[in-house]
Amino acid sequence: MELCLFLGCNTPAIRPDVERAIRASMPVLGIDLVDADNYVCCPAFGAFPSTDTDSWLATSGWNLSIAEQKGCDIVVQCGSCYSSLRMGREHIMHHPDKKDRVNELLEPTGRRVEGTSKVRHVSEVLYKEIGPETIAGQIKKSLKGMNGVVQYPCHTLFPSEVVGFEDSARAPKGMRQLVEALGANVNSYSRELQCCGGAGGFMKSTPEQAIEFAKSKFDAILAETQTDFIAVSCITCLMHMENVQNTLNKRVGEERYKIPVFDYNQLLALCLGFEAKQVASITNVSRDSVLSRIA
Amino acid sequence: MSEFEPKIVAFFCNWCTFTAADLAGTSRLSYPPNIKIIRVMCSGMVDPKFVLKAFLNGADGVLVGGCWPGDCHYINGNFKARRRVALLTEVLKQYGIDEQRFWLRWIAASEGNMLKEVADLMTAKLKELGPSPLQQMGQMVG
Amino acid sequence: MDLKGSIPDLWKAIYNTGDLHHCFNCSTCISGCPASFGDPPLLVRNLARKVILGLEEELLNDDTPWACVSCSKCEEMCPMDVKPFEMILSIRQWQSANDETRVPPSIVEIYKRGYTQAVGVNTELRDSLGLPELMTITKNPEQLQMFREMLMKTPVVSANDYMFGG
Amino acid sequence: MAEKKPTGTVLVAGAGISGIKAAIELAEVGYKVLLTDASTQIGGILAKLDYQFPTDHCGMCRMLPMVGREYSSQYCMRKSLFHENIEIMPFAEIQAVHGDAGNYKVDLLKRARYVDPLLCNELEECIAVCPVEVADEFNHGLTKRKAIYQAIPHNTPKLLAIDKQACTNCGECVKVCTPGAINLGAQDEMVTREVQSIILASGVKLYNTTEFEDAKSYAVSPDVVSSLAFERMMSSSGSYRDGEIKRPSDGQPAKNIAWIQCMGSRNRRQKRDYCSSICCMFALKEAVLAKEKGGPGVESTIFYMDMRTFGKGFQQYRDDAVEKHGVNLIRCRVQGVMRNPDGSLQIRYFDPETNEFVIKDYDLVVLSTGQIPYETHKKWADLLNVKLDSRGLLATEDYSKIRLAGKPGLFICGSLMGLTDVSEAMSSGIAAAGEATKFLTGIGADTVKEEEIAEPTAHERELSLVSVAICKCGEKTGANGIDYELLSAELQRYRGVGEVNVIDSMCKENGETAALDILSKTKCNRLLIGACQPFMYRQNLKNVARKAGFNSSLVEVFDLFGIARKGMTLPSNKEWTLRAAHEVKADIEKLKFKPALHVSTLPINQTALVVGGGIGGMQSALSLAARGVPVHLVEKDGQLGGYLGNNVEATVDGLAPMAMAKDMQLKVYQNKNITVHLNCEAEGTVGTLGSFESKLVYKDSDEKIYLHHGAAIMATGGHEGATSEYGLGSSNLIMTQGQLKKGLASGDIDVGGAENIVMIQCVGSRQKEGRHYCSRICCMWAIANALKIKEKNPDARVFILYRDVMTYGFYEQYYSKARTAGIIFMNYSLDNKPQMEMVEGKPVVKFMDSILNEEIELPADLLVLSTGVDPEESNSKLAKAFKVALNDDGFFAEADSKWRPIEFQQVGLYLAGTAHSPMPLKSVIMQAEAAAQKAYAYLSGREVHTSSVISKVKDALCIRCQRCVNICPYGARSYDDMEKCINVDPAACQACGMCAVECQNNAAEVTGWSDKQLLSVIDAKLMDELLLSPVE
Amino acid sequence: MATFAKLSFNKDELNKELSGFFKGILENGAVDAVLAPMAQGKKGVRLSLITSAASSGAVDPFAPVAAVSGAKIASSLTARPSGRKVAMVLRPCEIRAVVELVKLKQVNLDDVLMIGMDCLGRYENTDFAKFQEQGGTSESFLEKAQAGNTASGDFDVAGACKICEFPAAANVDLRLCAIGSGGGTVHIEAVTEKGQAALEKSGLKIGDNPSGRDEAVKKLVAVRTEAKDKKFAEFRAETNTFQALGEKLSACINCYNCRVACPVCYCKECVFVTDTFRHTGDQFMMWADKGGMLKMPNDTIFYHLTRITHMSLFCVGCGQCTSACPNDIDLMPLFRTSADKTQAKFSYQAGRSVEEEQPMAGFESDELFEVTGQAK
Repeated sequence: MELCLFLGCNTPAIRPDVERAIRASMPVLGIDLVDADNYVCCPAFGAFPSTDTDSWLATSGWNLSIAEQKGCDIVVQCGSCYSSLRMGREHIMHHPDKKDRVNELLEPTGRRVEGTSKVRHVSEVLYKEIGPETIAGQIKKSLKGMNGVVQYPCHTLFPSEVVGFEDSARAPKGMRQLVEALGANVNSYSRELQCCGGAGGFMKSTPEQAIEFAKSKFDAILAETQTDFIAVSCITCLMHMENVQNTLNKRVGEERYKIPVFDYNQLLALCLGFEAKQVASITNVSRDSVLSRIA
Repeated sequence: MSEFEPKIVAFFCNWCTFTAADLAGTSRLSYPPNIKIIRVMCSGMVDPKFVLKAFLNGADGVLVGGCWPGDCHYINGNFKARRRVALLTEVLKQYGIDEQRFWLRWIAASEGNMLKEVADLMTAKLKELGPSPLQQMGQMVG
Repeated sequence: MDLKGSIPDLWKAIYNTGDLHHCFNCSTCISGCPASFGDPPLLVRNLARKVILGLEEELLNDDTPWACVSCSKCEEMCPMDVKPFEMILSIRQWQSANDETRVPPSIVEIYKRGYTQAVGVNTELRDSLGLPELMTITKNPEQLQMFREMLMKTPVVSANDYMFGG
Repeated sequence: MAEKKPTGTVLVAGAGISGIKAAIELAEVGYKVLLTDASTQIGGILAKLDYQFPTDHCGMCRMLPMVGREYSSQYCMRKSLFHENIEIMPFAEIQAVHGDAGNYKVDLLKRARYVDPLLCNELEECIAVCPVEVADEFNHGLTKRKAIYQAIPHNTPKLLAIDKQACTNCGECVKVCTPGAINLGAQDEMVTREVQSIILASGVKLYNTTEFEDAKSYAVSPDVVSSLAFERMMSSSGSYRDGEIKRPSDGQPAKNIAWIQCMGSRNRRQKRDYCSSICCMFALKEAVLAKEKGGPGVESTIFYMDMRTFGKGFQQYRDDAVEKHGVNLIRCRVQGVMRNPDGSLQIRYFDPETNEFVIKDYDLVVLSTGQIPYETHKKWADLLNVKLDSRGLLATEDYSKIRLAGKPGLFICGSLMGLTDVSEAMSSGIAAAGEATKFLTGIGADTVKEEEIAEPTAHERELSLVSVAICKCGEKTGANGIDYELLSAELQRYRGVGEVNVIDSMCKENGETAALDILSKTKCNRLLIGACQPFMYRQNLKNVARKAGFNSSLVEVFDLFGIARKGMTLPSNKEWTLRAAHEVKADIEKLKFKPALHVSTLPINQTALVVGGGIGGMQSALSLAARGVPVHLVEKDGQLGGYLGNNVEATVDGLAPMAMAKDMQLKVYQNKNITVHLNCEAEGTVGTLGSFESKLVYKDSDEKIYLHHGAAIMATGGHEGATSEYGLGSSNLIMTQGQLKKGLASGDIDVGGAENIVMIQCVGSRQKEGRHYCSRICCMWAIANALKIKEKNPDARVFILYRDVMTYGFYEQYYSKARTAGIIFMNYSLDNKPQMEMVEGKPVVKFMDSILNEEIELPADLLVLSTGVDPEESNSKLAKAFKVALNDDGFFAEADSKWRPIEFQQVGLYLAGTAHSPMPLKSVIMQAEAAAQKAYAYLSGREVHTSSVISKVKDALCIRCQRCVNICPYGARSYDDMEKCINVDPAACQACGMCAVECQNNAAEVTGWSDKQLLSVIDAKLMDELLLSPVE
Repeated sequence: MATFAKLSFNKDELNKELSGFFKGILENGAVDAVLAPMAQGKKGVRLSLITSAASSGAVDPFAPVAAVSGAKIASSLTARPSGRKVAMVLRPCEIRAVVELVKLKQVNLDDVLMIGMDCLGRYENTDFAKFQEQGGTSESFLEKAQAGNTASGDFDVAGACKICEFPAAANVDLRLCAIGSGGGTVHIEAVTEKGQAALEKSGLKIGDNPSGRDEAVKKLVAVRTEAKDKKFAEFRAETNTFQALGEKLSACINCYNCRVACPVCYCKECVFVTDTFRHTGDQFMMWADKGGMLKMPNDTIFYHLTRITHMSLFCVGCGQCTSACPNDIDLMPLFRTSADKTQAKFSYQAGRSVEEEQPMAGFESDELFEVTGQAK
């Protein structure tokens, strides 16, 4: 199966090790990735979707047309990119006038969007296309003996009829099963489904409250689980959940928050035998405690 | 000597408490055989004569069971029963029939467990109080 | 607040999808919203009410739509299918269209280099991880030009072309 | 000779309360009923509810017949139901319906229970040995049951069944079942029955918390339960014990309990844009009960959107819940529930009182789950080959909630009309019976003739001698622990016993013959039969006795095993037998002193009086007239039609009351059975059911006539309320909804240039000072007017200021429609009512917007006030004339707010429509149908049979103190000032015995329950076993 | 505001003066008849119905005797009313019984002018005969009794009277006041408008208030209340068991005289003489079997207790039961002590007011929670 890899901006620019992880594991699991040359911003919700529909959908259309030209679906890791692209596609597909307008704008660029390519999240591909069992069968190393908690990207859940792929967006299972497929024991906790709070303008507009909001989640993890790591599946979650821990430690004046955070693809790649220094090297919360135990 | 087994005459309303007794029976909530149930249509149907007769003829206790307030099949019979019981209690108390020997309880049709609870409690209470002072009277009435 | 000065049709200018009017102010959208923890809180319900009442001034000055984390939980939970997240985007769009200071600077970045981040310029790091060179639009002037020309035809860019001049 | 017509038979599909009610009503008229239910038993949802508002207890038994009690069971309805004309078939599903109205053939699949109730001895040894334990669905999994089980704990007989999905076929139960009642290989059975008419009363499926996506954010723990499950948590036969409400997860007491409303309802996103109507009251009741039952420290909090307390007495209940019981009401729909690590449940909500977010932990969360109608409606539509309407529901005829469109002979009632509360279920059940009766009389179906119980013969009046017949179960002598020989000998020696016969299997044919043989030779004049399940066999056994020549009032049947077993652990056979003998002796005593009874008949004047010529009154009159009953329709005004029929052109749901009233008037005047009296009022009434005499006075001429009638219906209606608030009358820009409605229809009010139109709801309503009730129709009226305005002037902004939008049930769609049309709904609270001030000749409304938490000033081009519905002032005069009660609000007080909504306490008098309380047109019509049916049940014949057990006056002893008159709860006793004696109305008397206690010298006595009998029973109960039998 | 007419009398002329008053109201048409105690020749004083003014000469309202409760007579006269106006001169206890009987629809006061007399007690019938023999008169009794001495030789007023805290009548139109009126004087007090009209018609001069009356009545009530409390305490202490009750009633022969004499036992026939209690021979045998023997008649205690439940709420404490018992059972304290408790339970007082509902006739939904002790 061939999928067009849409990287967005944060991953290739700031966390390319995650990109490396995806590029490493996918082919092992039978997915061939093709690059989306000349792609542009998804666009981020805070950008064109917040200014006008034309610029939003034209930008979405630009990206979608790349995949359509390649004749395959798009696979995305970043939650925001995924949601923006899907919503953009939704608008284009369900509103002929919008589709016409997008194509009118795209026309001089030699592009066109028909909707033939779907937008898929990497976790959906892993969960639905490949499946936890296949993954469990393919791994060379495992997280056995370790406890993890999972962070579902909101953008892959809500609104379920636009972005969803879980049986129930309100009681999702995918991330849990994927992490379990790697041999780890997944702990539940009360605030499992709480948003990380990292996306959008929350952190920018009221950082105090946003950090408090994140703190409640981390406090719940510390109090309720024996977790060794957090598995996320969105670049924003990854970065935010690491950064917040450092901020929180500064606040409380001790190294209380030091739970390693991994993108799931990193864990997968590690279990498939790839080198940590390639697939999981960029972080500001030490991952050593986990890396040393992957066997 | 074997343990004193009090005799309790129980007037149960047909609609609620008698049903509760049925339910207790079928739910295997066994309650003491000391309770001698007499079905009446309504707790408001219990004549003071019945209570007096029961005590005079050897009952150690009398229990009247009716529907909860507002629940009476006959609209308000239980309220009238309550006044009558209050009256009778005053009379009996004077002559040494402890209030603990004469009970009115609301027991709804579904409250089989409460029926058992009340039956157990009353039996235990009467064992504690001992035989009715009337037992020694040897006086049967009609 | 005197509704004499309110604009009855404001909702048409802001969020004319028909979904908005289904709102019956039940508060579902706000009770679990992450940004509702903010100060001031993002109260989606109140935004809907302001749009319906046509409170233009109040809405223009409201910063809270920008605090939204875009998690879309409100959209999932809204019993009336008002699609609150889309409404928030619509309010932002309307604010941007009516107040240039609201136009997010990030779109200028995107206009300039296709992305909000400097994608593909960290070649050293990428090399060290064994990653291939990215065929970014930044590196493809012809494509970037086409992209910019396309955007220039869109309302936000054309109306604020001075921002994109450089 | 006339051709013998077939007896009318009606299939009532669904034995919930509305179905049961319909069945009882039909049976009372004399039709045969086949009452089926898909579940293993009858009772529907109410079987699970121990508590119903407003008394917060039960009262289901009040739906039993008041007159003709002889023919139906007289015990708790939760045990079971019996009526001579009703055949109950539980665990049966309709597979196909062939034929057409008046001639249906119905294929029914009788599901195998695997336990034959006729053989089962109810000793439950099978249950004891069954190794399989599964969650008990009756208690929503809060308790466990075996694979062989009794579905409802109170049921008598027990009606055990085997859950074949759980059953492992191990056969242990078969081994211990001595009567051989269990057949693990039993098969479902198909039967076909012929009926003339069908009433669908199946109810609808209820939303459950495990099946639906939107519940997943809430149902995060076993401690989040549905409202129905919570009922079971509070039930003694559920998980309630020791005065504490316990969390299902760990059995810890639940102190902080939250209710979340509208779970599954009012959800457009989940395609359920309707309100389930009853959940608000359900939650209020549960919240109150939780506080009362849960002991001190229980906090009840309800999260709601609109508290829909629209029914009669609901608003008071809500106010009491808050003020007396301290229930917290929070207007906020929460996004979900989070389970804390300690198991407690966290809810974050926005508190509109403080305008702040609150995070609070609860021990238990109850989801107020509503109805899921579409599935059930689709099923019926397919079976009956009828079409669904655009909403996906079975289509009823215009103006009717009961008659299926285009399908004469097919009716619905109960929750198929949309979730109904008890009162509405009752009204609809009666109305459905009424429609079916109308249909059956139309096709000329016959009724069952009640058998009269003969006057006692001299032989029966002689000194009593009791024959005791004990039924023995076939070969299994002693198997149930009864030593028949010992029992027989014990009883034989007892005074007053003439003979004791042990007869084998009296329930079977050969046993019957044997019994007949023995008993027809007896010298005894009373018969006591001991059988295993008297509830099941009572009728059969009594019939045998009758054939043998016994007066049926002198035949009693007792539960041979039940009495001995009741509440006792199993002692030895001998002990048990002696105990049984002892118990039987009390029965002998009671029978010995019982006089022979007979059922008196009451002559019936077959004319009806209907007071009120509005739509409700006309409907009742037409309905009765259609069945051949002469009706006198009395209207105090100069024309028929009432308020709706003369003032309201259209309603929000597309009905046209004025046109309809016009049409009805025509029919009324054309009907030769109806006499109309205009400008006429009823001023006084004497008499009882079957023979009332009312004085009618014509207002214009002062002429008086005296009308003899057998029953009367109050259908006095109401009218738009008045108010002195908001400057009504001071400006032509301020008006009521009724005035606006008229003005819009006539064109007198032009909204063309209007920019802002403000409507204020609940003016003078739902507050202690004023109308302390919801008028139920104002929200719909406001919406209808607002939509009309929008139609005429789409640019006008219409603001509706409301407290709670009362668009219950499927009216919710009009609320949605109104919002879609751009009508703006803004909430205000009673303690912060909108203020009005005239500025430059225009009303300006100021109020606090609860959403923005800001004072809003609205200049209005029109200010429209919803002033509610007032009862007719003439009600108080009528109440005096007919000696019936009014409630505090001036509406008539029905006999029982839940179970007898159509009747007055006094038999023969009924009420319908707004005379009862404000209600929408379709409900008025339904109640009018129901009232007509109630009256018809007695007016259908020249006489009615009352009951044999009835209170009597021993005139020679009576001192005429009239205490009995005063204490009778049914007004059955009266003092005849002419004859100077006490009279008992045999139809009204329910034999409660209160008169007998109140009467100190037994001049008042209930036959069959005399002091003499009871005193001798007390003797028997207290005598030591052996002493009871004289030593020989 | 009550008004009084003073009636001064010379020695032995009290009844003459009173008779003048009754004559006045009869002659002036205030009433058609007077029911008043009247001397029956030399022996005995009985209530008599006077329809002719000329026949009122022998009235003796203050005679310390009440052979039959006047309430029973009032019932006979008015339960099926004649339509004629009648003045009834009754004792306070009789009037209190009348109040109860009104509620029980056994007395109709529509045409009654109720005249209550101050009561200092009554003698038992036989004692009154002795009293008369000893030359006692109403005047002498009033004088002595007001001084606190009711005893006359070896007898005294009835036990009930000694503990009666209602010497002055209420619920009357007119009151014949002796207490505190001073020697040689009685007062007639008009309590109601009806009474005022009658008093005016009597021709007596109105407007001389007995100044010491209130104080004297109060004092007397205090004395009797104290006596009552003492008596109650004694009786309760000695009759606090069933055995004691049994002993008290051991002389009872089920003659039912007590209930016949009782003004508030208004049944035509007592339930105990109806079919309900007409037992069969084998029932008696059965009861005898139970204890080996059966005292006959057997329903004595049952009867009295039942009577208590029937009439204790209406009991006015007149003591007619005691007077009626042929076996000298002092029944009055038995009924009064019970009545005291049962009436208190319902904050009811027999005879207090016609408006007061008899407790068993009604109910409140929110009351007496202590009876079951159950909360919902």
